[in-house]
Amino acid sequence: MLKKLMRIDKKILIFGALFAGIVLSVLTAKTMAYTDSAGFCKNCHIMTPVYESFVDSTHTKLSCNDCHLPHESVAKKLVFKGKAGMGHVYYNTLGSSKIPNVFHATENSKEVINGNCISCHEKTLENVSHEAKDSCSSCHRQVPHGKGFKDENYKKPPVTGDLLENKGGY
Amino acid sequence: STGDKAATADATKTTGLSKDEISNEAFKDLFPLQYNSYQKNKQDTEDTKYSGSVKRSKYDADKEPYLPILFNGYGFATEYNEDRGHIYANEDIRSVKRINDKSIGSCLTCKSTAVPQMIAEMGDGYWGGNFNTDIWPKAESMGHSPIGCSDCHDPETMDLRITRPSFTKAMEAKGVDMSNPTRNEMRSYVCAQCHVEYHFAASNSEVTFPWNNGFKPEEIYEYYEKTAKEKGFEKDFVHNVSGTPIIKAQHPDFETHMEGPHGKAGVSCADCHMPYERSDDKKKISSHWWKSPLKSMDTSCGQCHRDRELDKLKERVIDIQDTHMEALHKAEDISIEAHYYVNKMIVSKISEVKIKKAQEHVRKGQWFWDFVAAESAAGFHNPQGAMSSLKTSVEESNAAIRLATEELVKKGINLDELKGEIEKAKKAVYEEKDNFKKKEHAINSYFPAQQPPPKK
Amino acid sequence: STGDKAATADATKTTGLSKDEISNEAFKDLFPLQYNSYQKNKQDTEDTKYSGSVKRSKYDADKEPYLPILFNGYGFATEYNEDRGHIYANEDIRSVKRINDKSIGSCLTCKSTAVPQMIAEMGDGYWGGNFNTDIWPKAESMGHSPIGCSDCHDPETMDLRITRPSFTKAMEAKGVDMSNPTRNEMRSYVCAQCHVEYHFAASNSEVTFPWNNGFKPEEIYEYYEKTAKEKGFEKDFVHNVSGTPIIKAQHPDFETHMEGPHGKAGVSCADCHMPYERSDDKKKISSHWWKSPLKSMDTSCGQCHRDRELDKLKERVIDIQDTHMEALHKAEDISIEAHYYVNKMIVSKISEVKIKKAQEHVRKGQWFWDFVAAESAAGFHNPQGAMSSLKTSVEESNAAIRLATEELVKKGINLDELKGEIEKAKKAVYEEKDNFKKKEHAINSYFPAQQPPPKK
Ligand code: HEC
Ligand code: HEC
Ligand code: HEC
Ligand code: HEC
Ligand code: HEC
Ligand code: HEC
Ligand code: HEC
Ligand code: HEC
Ligand code: HEC
Ligand code: HEC
Ligand code: HEC
Ligand code: HEC
Ligand code: HEC
Ligand code: HEC
Ligand SMILES: [Ca+2]
Ligand SMILES: [Ca+2]
Repeated sequence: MLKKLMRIDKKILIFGALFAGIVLSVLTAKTMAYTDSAGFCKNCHIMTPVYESFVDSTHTKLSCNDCHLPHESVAKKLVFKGKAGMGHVYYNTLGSSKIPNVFHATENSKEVINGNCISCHEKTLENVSHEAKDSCSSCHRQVPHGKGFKDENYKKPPVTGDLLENKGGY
Repeated sequence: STGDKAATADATKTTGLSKDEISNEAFKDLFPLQYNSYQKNKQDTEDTKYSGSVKRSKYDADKEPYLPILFNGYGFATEYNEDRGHIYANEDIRSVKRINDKSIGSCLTCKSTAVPQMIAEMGDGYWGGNFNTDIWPKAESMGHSPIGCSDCHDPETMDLRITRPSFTKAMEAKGVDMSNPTRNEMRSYVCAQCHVEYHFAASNSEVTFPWNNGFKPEEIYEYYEKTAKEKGFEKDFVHNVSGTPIIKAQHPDFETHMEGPHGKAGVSCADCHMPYERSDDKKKISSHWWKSPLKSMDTSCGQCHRDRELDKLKERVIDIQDTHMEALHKAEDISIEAHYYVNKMIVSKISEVKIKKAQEHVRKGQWFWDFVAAESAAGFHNPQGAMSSLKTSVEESNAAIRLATEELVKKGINLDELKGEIEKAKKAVYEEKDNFKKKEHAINSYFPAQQPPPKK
Repeated sequence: STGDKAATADATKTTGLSKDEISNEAFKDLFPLQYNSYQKNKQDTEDTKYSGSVKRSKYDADKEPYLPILFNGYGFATEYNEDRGHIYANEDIRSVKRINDKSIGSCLTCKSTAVPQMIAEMGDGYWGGNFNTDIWPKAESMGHSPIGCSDCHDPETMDLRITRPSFTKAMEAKGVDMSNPTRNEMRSYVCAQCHVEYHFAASNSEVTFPWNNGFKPEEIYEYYEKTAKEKGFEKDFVHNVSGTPIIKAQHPDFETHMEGPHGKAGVSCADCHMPYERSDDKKKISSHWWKSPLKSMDTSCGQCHRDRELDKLKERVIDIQDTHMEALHKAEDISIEAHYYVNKMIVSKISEVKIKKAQEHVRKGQWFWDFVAAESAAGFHNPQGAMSSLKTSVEESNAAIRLATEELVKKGINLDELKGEIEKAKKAVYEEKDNFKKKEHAINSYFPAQQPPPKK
């Protein structure tokens, strides 16, 4: 990642500014909560599909980062958040041509998420060795993004003019 | 959600294009992303294990080398190629030797953007018109494109639409309410205008889809045996080896998909064949490069099968296809035997009644493997259903052979000689290098041609 | 992961039970939830469309009424019932008429918790011991349970474990490293000790699984034709109608599952057949009530297929099963014909060489449908694979009939009469009300018995 950044010169300033903004915003508890929330994450239109599948799930009341950041210690959380945030912002400013078509959680992410499932659901897990597979999502494939990209709109007749309106922009 | 946005969008907003626009180039500036994506259909250099976009003969040794026997007496024994990008549709139909001086307008139905207007203007004059002298020149003069934007989109609103009336008619005959299809359905329906089994109606040569009883091969066969016959259509051709009146199956992709695991789960053609992909400026579009999804597994499959390693998933597809193709070749083999056994019955002057009965089994045997062979996904669109069709094929071809065996042995015919001659004919077809000559080796002095001479 | 938690748990903590504990009741107080769940295996009052837990004959008209013909000459033509809960295993093996005075210890292998210790103590004396006089009384005196906790769990640690050495041996012969199976694998392996195809080794009657070449029916058939024959095992019985040496297939659930869509995706038996469920006090356990998952779709399927309407998903399962069962019955029918044709060859004194050749096809034809019929999920565990096996069966049975037809007609036999007699025999079997007498109608004066008289 750093190597990639070094090769970029002109746009590095913009990127730096954005990144600094995020680091700064971490300073207050309020922005901290904000940058954990679904509202913040969905700012990025790229996050729209996961946001939509999330609000349609049993976990809507949570923040994205209840799952996506480690919670064992504040320090660990911040380091992870900083790294991940830098990635997302980098892609959206300088590296947009490298944004993947389909997102997949990184190995790191997966580990963090799984840890969070366990810590919330400790009670459920107490009596049963509820860990038959590598991760919770091998069975709970649809928690909370797994309903696929086909939301309710696909089940209704198409809206006239929709394709013209969205002639490139999902 | 995006749907709500659109619902409130100004319904009168339009492209500014004429409602009769049929040239792809007219859409270029308005929709550069989709237009550029469409241009990728030109790529025809990479094959997958069983499909892909390289134009090469289906008779190749690693594909289906015995088709010139199995379709003997029909155009498909003369030239039949792997399909490729939509952009080639016009070029390919112009060059293929299946088109001759008697070919009709109906053949253009799924190739050119001029067709909907021609149907509207000419009616039956379009379906039955002469392809070479009338229909093609007219389409060219109209400035048509090969399968293009206007085939699936309303040029004014870009809404998906059905432009081939045969589809709507057939769905209604099947009992499907076509007044208000969902968006999800439309994402398959636009494809189902063309990627379906058809025949030309006896009365007016209109392209007709045989779905009254359902989409399964046995349901469609029943349609041909009853409904179509009642309307005067009983065959596509008379088989030159066995004299059997044959129904040729053509690309029943939609029918097969609808009965398979994905179709039943509500997955649409566009989900796999037009996956959302990011274009340069971050925006996602629907890919307009229709091709094998095995070349785009990340976007085509990964969006739904996030939890699976795509390499493994691909292995699974190949597994399914290997199992399928092996069974297909076996079924074709038995069908070939059946044709030759019946040829021998005719030569040996077995009773008409017995020959007719054997031919009925041959006809059915051929239908059930051809339905599967003509389908484009080497079994993937419906693994169990395709295999079930092959099983039925094997039953029917064997029924013909059993019947023939009984009668031939009664007449004292030496079956070992017959079997030897079948192997010889197959070998001759296989080894002929010139694809256009292959079909000639399927018949010989031992197995004389059974096709009635063409009507003048 | 929670795995770490477990890893750091006091490794020396044990149940306090003896490592040789084989009585389910000993586990009751320590694991009341699982024990109570296990007791539900007693429920045997509800059937699904093709399976379920009601003890009734497989010969019932809505199941497979012609099995008394197809297994004629073997115990499976005398009594064969729908399987039910694990808790009935001992009761059912005691009462079934397939057990006679010559039955051996090996038959108890998958029924009683006493078996692992008996194998360890008695070695070959267990496998080949007399079931009625020695093995069963000994198991009873040891205080055994029907399929119980100790079959799958180490009584001291409750770790899953393999207790039937045949399984480990066979997996190693297949080339699978068995030193360190994953937890996910163990959730299928414990079942694969029993829910698999087996035969009794010729040398010492040991229960043996035929997996050297793989899990597919054609790979297992190859094992029987080569490896097993080399070791002196060539058949389970001689068929009483056709005189064919037959390999009987038994419950290849594991083999079928592993080659199917779920097995290939890493889904385990326990995922569907032992889903986590909430017990009264809100605690969650693995269900220990092994039954049709169609009775618990919410927990069995819903965990993974949350995005699908379970009603629709169930319809899809029934769809798959309907297609499967129709094909199975067709394949059985052709196999019956093949047996009778060969009977007629024998009666008509056709040459030994031809009869042998026809029998080879009959043997293969029977194997490929029986492998599928013996499997327990009516096709669901591997829809395409099962159908492919049926297709092969149809090919082979027909090959036998074609051969027979040729020879019989040469001898001037009237095939119409033969066909009529086959229908009569089938009807007689079908209409006989007494299940134990059905098999007697499969042979008659027209079709005399072909089984060699039993050795004294
Ligand atoms: C209840 C836990 C949970 C919540 C809340 C949650 N996620 Fe996720 N997220 C997951 C899981 C589980 C995965 C898949 C991990 C895997 O592939 O194993 C995932 C994956 C992702 C991915 C990768 C793409 C994919 O689908 O695999 C993105 C992007 C993402 N989440 C964004 C978000 C955003 C944005 C929010 C809030 C709007 C959010 N998540 C809320 C659990 C959660
Ligand atoms: C500035 C735009 C933007 C914002 C805001 C944003 N993301 Fe992302 N996110 C991206 C991009 C671009 C990617 C793809 C890059 C990649 O795969 O790493 C991505 C990928 C991901 C992934 C998958 C890769 C991984 O790290 O596992 C997850 C999970 C994710 N985002 C979660 C979140 C969460 C949670 C939030 C809110 C805290 C969030 N995103 C906010 C742009 C954004
Ligand atoms: C911050 C706490 C938290 C985290 C992290 C969390 N959950 Fe939950 N989960 C909840 C709550 C609260 C509910 C109850 C929601 C309800 O029933 O409305 C719930 C409900 C569930 C349910 C039952 C409802 C359903 O959808 O089937 C499942 C299963 C589940 N979670 C799995 C997971 C998995 C898997 C993960 C990790 C990917 C996870 N949870 C992460 C808090 C959490
Ligand atoms: C082998 C499959 C499997 C795995 C792996 C799995 N679960 Fe579950 N889980 C289930 C099943 C089945 C149910 C439904 C049980 C029910 O409804 O009674 C369930 C239910 C749940 C529920 C909701 C019901 C409740 O009791 O609250 C939660 C929460 C849950 N699981 C969390 C997890 C977490 C966290 C993990 C990872 C540690 C996980 N699961 C791993 C199969 C699995
Ligand atoms: C109902 C729509 C439809 C009709 C009518 C139709 N086709 Fe096609 N054609 C297709 C589709 C879909 C494909 C691509 C799928 C395939 O090749 O299996 C195709 C492919 C082709 C190809 C390229 C591959 C090949 O077969 O060599 C040629 C050439 C062709 N058609 C010629 C014809 C001719 C000649 C006729 C009239 C006898 C005809 N088509 C009638 C839909 C149709
Ligand atoms: C064979 C059918 C077909 C053809 C030909 C076709 N499209 Fe599409 N197009 C679709 C489908 C299907 C969608 C997805 C619609 C939906 O999801 O509702 C689509 C979507 C679109 C959209 C909406 C945005 C997007 O990318 O999803 C635009 C704009 C578009 N097409 C333009 C064009 C243009 C320009 C052409 C000609 C170069 C063209 N299309 C040719 C089938 C087609
Ligand atoms: C107007 C008729 C028509 C429509 C509508 C149509 N197709 Fe086609 N399609 C064809 C023909 C004809 C060909 C073969 C062209 C050739 O080989 O010359 C073809 C070829 C293809 C191929 C093979 C490409 C290759 O590289 O081998 C795919 C995949 C395909 N179509 C998918 C679709 C999908 C998906 C849709 C709907 C979104 C669709 N088609 C709509 C007529 C059509
Ligand atoms: C779940 C994914 C999926 C869906 C849905 C699907 N297909 Fe396919 N399709 C495939 C795969 C995989 C192949 C095999 C490609 C290969 O062998 O390279 C294929 C092959 C094809 C081909 C031949 C492509 C080539 O390279 O020659 C055509 C044409 C086609 N499909 C049309 C359709 C149509 C029309 C529909 C809807 C009625 C449809 N497909 C639905 C996955 C899908
Ligand atoms: C829009 C969603 C979607 C897309 C896109 C999709 N699938 Fe599926 N797939 C499903 C569903 C739904 C099922 C049925 C099982 C289930 O409910 O999980 C399924 C089942 C399967 C199965 C098991 C069935 C069988 O016959 O063995 C395979 C394999 C598979 N998909 C492969 C693919 C491949 C390869 C692609 C891309 C070419 C693909 N899928 C694209 C949704 C999808
Ligand atoms: C390798 C393990 C194994 C061996 C050895 C074995 N069985 Fe079974 N048996 C099973 C399984 C698994 C089932 C349940 C599945 C089924 O019935 O298809 C079963 C079911 C049964 C049933 C109940 C259903 C029915 O068939 O009526 C009886 C009785 C039975 N076996 C008797 C026997 C006899 C007698 C022998 C010895 C000839 C024997 N078993 C050898 C595993 C085995
Ligand atoms: C046929 C095999 C089998 C039998 C018999 C069996 N179990 Fe289990 N048991 C399992 C499997 C599989 C698991 C899940 C283990 C895993 O996920 O690693 C399990 C899990 C358990 C667990 C862990 C908690 C849970 O519910 O997942 C306990 C405790 C347990 N069994 C007790 C018993 C008792 C007590 C008996 C006898 C009444 C018994 N088992 C009989 C296969 C069996
Ligand atoms: C020690 C041998 C053995 C083991 C281990 C075993 N089974 Fe069985 N199973 C049997 C026998 C025997 C029967 C039939 C009992 C009868 O009908 O009397 C049976 C019956 C069944 C049935 C049918 C129940 C019904 O209601 O029809 C299911 C389902 C089943 N087993 C699943 C499993 C699963 C899943 C596992 C592993 C977790 C497993 N079995 C492990 C021997 C075994
Ligand atoms: C994906 C889910 C799934 C998996 C995994 C699975 N099965 Fe099944 N099984 C089923 C279904 C569905 C049926 C059909 C039940 C019916 O028809 O009522 C079935 C039926 C059975 C039956 C007969 C049940 C009865 O009611 O008579 C047995 C025994 C069985 N399976 C054993 C196994 C074994 C052993 C494994 C692992 C090697 C396994 N199954 C894996 C879903 C599964
Ligand atoms: C532990 C996860 C898991 C469980 C439990 C499970 N499935 Fe599946 N199922 C899968 C996977 C993985 C696939 C393959 C396609 C995919 O990747 O989505 C699949 C595919 C399927 C398919 C499509 C394949 C085909 O042959 O048509 C059907 C239908 C299906 N499952 C039904 C069921 C039913 C019914 C049950 C319960 C009896 C069940 N599944 C239980 C994970 C599971
Ligand atoms: Ca192609
Ligand atoms: Ca049962």
